[in-house]
Amino acid sequence: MSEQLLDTESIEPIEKEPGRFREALHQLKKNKGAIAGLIIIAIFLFIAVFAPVIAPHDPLSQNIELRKSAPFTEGFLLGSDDLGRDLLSRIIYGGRISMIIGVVSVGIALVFGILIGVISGYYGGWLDKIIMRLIDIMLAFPYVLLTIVIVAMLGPSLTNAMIAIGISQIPRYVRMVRASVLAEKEADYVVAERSLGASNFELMFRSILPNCLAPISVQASLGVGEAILSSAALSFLGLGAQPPTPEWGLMIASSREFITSAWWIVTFPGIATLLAVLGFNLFGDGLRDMLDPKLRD
Amino acid sequence: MKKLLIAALVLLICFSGLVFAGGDQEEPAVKEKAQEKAQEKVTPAADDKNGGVLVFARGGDSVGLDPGRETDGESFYGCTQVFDNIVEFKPGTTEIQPALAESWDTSSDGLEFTFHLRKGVKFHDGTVFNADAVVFSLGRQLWEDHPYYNHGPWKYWGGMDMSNIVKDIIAVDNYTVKFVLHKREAPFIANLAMDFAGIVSPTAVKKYGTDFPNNPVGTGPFKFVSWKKEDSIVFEKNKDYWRRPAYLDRVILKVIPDATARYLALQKGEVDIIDFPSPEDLEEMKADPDIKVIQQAGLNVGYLAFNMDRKPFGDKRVRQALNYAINKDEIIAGVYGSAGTKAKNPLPPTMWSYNNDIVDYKYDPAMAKKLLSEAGYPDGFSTTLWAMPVSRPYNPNGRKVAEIMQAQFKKVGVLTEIVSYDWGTYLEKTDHGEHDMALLGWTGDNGDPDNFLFVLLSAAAAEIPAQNISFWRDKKFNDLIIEAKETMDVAKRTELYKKAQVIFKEEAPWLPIAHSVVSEPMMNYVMDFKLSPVGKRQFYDVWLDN
Amino acid sequence: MTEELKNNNEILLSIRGLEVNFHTYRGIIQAVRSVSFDIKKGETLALVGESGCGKSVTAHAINQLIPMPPGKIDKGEIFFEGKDLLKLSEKEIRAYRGDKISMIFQEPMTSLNPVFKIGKQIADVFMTHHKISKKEAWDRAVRLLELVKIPSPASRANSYPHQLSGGMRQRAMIAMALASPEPGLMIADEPTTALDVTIQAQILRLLAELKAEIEMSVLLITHDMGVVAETADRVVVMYAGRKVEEAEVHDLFEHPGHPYTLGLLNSLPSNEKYKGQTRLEAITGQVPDLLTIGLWCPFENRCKYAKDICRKEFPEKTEVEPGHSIWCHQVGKLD
Amino acid sequence: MVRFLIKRLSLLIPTLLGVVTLVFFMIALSPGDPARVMLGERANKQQLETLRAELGLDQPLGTQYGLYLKRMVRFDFGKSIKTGRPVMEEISNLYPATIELAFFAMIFAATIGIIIGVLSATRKNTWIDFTSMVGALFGVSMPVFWLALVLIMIFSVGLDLLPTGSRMNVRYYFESITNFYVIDAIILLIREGDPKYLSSAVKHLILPSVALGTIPLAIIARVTRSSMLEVLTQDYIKTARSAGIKESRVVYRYALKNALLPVITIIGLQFGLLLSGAILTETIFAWPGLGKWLYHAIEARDYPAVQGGVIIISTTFVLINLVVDILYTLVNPKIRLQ
Repeated sequence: MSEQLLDTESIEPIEKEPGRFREALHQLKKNKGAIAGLIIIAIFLFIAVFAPVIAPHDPLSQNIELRKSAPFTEGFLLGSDDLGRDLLSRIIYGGRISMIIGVVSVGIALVFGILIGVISGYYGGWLDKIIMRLIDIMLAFPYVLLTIVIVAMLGPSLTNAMIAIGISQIPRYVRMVRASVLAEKEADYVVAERSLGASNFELMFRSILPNCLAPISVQASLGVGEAILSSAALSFLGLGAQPPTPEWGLMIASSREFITSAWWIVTFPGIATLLAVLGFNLFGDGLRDMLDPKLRD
Repeated sequence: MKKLLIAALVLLICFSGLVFAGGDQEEPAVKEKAQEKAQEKVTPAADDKNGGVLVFARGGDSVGLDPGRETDGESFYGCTQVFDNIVEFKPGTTEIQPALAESWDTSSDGLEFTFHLRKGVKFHDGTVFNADAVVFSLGRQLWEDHPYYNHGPWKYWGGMDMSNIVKDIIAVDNYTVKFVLHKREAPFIANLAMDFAGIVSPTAVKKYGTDFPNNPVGTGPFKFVSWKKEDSIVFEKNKDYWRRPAYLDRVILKVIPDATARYLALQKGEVDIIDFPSPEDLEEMKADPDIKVIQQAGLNVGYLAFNMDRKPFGDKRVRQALNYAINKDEIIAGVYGSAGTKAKNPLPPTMWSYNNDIVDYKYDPAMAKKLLSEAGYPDGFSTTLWAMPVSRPYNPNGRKVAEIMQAQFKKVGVLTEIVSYDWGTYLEKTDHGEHDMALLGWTGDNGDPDNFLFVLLSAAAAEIPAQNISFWRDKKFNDLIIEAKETMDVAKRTELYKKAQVIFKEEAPWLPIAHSVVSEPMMNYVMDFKLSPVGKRQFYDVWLDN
Repeated sequence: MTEELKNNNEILLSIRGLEVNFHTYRGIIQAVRSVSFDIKKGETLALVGESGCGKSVTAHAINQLIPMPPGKIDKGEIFFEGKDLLKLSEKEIRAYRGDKISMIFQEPMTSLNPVFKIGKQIADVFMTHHKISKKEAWDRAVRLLELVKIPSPASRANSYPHQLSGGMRQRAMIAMALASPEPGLMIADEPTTALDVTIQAQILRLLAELKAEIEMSVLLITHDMGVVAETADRVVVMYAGRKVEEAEVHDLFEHPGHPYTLGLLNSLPSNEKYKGQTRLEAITGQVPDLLTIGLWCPFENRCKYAKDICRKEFPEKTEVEPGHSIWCHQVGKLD
Repeated sequence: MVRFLIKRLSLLIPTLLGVVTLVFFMIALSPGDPARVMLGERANKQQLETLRAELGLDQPLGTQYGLYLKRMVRFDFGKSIKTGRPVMEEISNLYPATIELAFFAMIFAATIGIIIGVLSATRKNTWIDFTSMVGALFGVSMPVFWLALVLIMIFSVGLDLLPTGSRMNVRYYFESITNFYVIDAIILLIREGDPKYLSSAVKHLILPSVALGTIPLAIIARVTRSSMLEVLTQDYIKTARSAGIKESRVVYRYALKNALLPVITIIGLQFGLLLSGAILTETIFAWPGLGKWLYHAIEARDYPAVQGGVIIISTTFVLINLVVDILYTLVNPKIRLQ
């Protein structure tokens, strides 16, 4: 609904503007996507935290005789994998690992991304130029290969995979933060605060940064989904999680050959990955619609 | 703008329309052949086997097609079609039989071998096969001053340590070649049957130079036609082959990296034979009426090596205890399926001098615990278990084997952490002894026991970068295999190798796991394909029956 | 009522008891509350009031360009040449838009499509309403640009909006609004607000000339009393969604009846009573929130003459003189 | 415009130089030695030394890097350690296959993506909007290798409509001219009038393009939707509507042309990602592309091959973005005529 029609400038709010939080909550209710996303994320968080309690079996205990038993056979709600381990428990523990992967790698990307972005945007000059060249190089570098090369350097393991994914996601945050810092830097309130003696640090992190939080939070939530997929791809190539860790990507990768003989071993982790990533993307999308005034109802 | 969108949509629709209207029937080679043969009589007469195109689907592309230069099996699949050796393995066995050399005789001191070459044989480029070609093909790998020495590196020649074995190669006359050795080497003849000793056309090497690996010219049953990298290599029948020409008109080596995708392609008849099927699909394949699976015990062994230079693996009781702790049946069932047999010796059962009266360590966790406490580890110890990241002929899934072993070791108190690196790093670290326990294996090259016992377990092989990754240096064992290396009498060598295997069982530097059975699923109409223990894929005798 | 309108062909547009509400998540905003007025053929009616008084919404209700939802025309009729536009289907009302009822907007910078040539956009309007060839539509467009006095119209037609000045763009938009053989009503929504004074005068003079050439009525929406004085024939004053006064332009300026109109005129610097004075008189207080507005006179909280009656109900219409009516309980009692 | 081009091209060189240096030292510093990989289990001491010497791997890193740069200047990207063939020759065999797959995946992704984006924008918050956006999100959230296998299972093995993989029916023997099979097939169609090559080439492209195209499709749909929503609130849309122009014309001509500007940038970016991101699709569909080859090169620590591959992909990536920027200025007159 366009603003022009309503001459909104005339409807000055009479009583105090409703609290920002209540406002955001209200917006959230309006946005079906964000709610659905939030629910899915909440479920996965719950599963991740209470994995030991929920999981019917120990995800690592093998039972070769009962290998590849179909779903809903006694004891195995979703069937067992090729070493006779309970698929449901492995998916539940896998959820915990994927959550950690998503949060840690996006965390790395956010911290460094924002830091570099703010500094490069705020100070500008030759520092900015160098950083931008570096970012161009990392962006020109094919994303998948960047993670592979980093993991090749650090050696294949889950933590190294997280670091690699984190590093390869840094450029997008740097670019985004730098763009909004450049825009905000010239804003009047910044000039005003500077004239009141605010230090560079305060200006950068207390006044300018909060204004760029909207796009960052959207990108972060989409980034978590992407991180989970990237770690699955790395495991598929043998560079991510190492056996016997029940990480979804590794579960799919190592059971690819059963797609004909025991379809469930590949399919259920696939669906789990799909849902988790979908949850974050839905929430991310909903967040964007909410925070972008033009798209607001 | 809308026009652009509609145009793109139309593009998509007309493509799919075209696809289903197009004249392309994906029918397999057989039908094409059927139209040709329709009018001929029913029972396949001799010449009736001729004709047809065979598509062989494999996991990876060849690196190069110069037999001397490469080491990967995929390259040798290509070289086998194009090149012959002076001597060769009898198809399906490891016995040696004459090929380009009709006969040969050995000097009394065993240091000279004289080969009498076949006459009237031509290379694919029409040039004559003679002694000079033999001297050229092997000499370029021996003499550093040879004009084509730098076209190497000649990896396999080095791998078999041939420079320390062969002193000189002389063309006595146009059809006689004499090899002079430094020392007596029993497996020497078998080495000459290996791929790296394939006879290349000197004229072609001079013509193509470093591009020869892309344009191989030999005397073999098939001529090289074309190579689309990472996709397919095409060979066609060599009509004037010195033996009966091959039946097939054409052989295509097709790359399909994913084992499941290979099986799906076979099911749809897009390909005729697939290599390295995934063990999981074997049962289903055997059940499929249109598909037959030819199997043969592989000349290979997959093992877990204990690094004896590291505590506690120096103590024999610990190594024996770990042997008792593993239930090999579970590993075979979980990983190899019907494509694997339990291993007890370092040699595969199909190898001559295999000592079958050795009794394997049975699965006995109680005994394992007893031995461990005797050795001073009543409640076990923790260590690392290295698993190779890639699928190998002797072990289709290293990581899964490690997972099963981890669970079984845990039952006797031995806690293991599974460690893995990419293939290059894994090999480098294991042969520098950075591991505690590591999974590895070996595929035989020339069908000679020395190729297993000396190469993998000799004291010489324990120098870093070691192939003996147990770093097992046992004087008695070592003396036996060196003596066997130098006697020519097969019966004497068998006796020595059997004694060596007894010592191996007692000292247990390894935990032998399995010999994988090589399985080759193919369509029913593919006839007379034989698997070769040394891993060759020969299509010379193959013909298509429909 | 409609028979009288049909035969009286003098009235082009007649709005009867129009009510427009916006159902937003914070409640219902009563933007327009039972507003009625007529526009005769060839007449320029000015709809005046502070921003947010509902003048723009009223205008957009005529060619139904209010986005529905959240907007909704709850009551009222809009007769155009005797036909009630609110009863028409989407397809039928679209036939009116750009043909009989055209519109120009306030912000010339953004009201023209940046990626299409000016000539193309105008020709498009021609082709929408009449089956004519592209070539002919282009020629007509160039002629229209000439009509609105844009120098070298042929080359201007080939250029893009960002290559023109604000004034030029406003002229182009006027040309687009005239791109139909018999323009009935042009709705000008604050056409000069975004322009500086000199350009403003040129545009107003252009509108006057066009009106003379083509028998066209204009509904001028503005908050600038100066513009009203210069171009309007009749004036309707609106406040907080309500019509508070309607009069010929001279009567309104000579003897305004409604306290709000009085306040508006008093706050004009050009008003002769300010000779020598420095401070301008402003109307104290604020416009009531349309969410919680009641049925009483909306101006009561800012009206010097407000009495109890004003706080209870909305005053009836009193016709002070022919054509000059006021909605106020204290008519005539203002000192 | 020319000045703009020169500036962008001049930026290209430092970026690529940076990429080369980054790759060289990252691979060089990572453990694992190419000679080992080549020799596999059978490497012994003496043999490793000779091989490393022959490949020049025993020289200090500095000299290797210097030597490498010197050759780079003469466009000699060196020889692949694994095959001993010039790296450029290896890449030129595989590059067309990767480009062809990425191109068709992009046509699929862009066409369907834009249509979904526009539909859901014009019917905001209706069930169409919600299902298409969630559907698009499914595309992004699905692991590619899993989708690829499922597609094969259904369309190839199940319905027997499409082949399981590779670029052309392996039994068709034809001299590839440009190594872009669709183009070659069209040439053959013209020359020999035989449609089977084209039909086979297209049939082999469908499943891989769909599998590879799902992620870009989802992203394009979402970007189109938000861009359309923003454009539809602009004043010139209101002007067009007030001029009585048909709603479909307003949406598909007036709004879409403006909305597509940011979408073009995204399409350029996504196309670049497809060049190297297709490792998994190439593996499962037996597609002889650059992605899979490059991954194996990294695994085999084959520096020259990795560098050659990464340079080609990065250069293409940067050139595509340059083309996109130029296209952007062409479409958007405001920037073009500055």
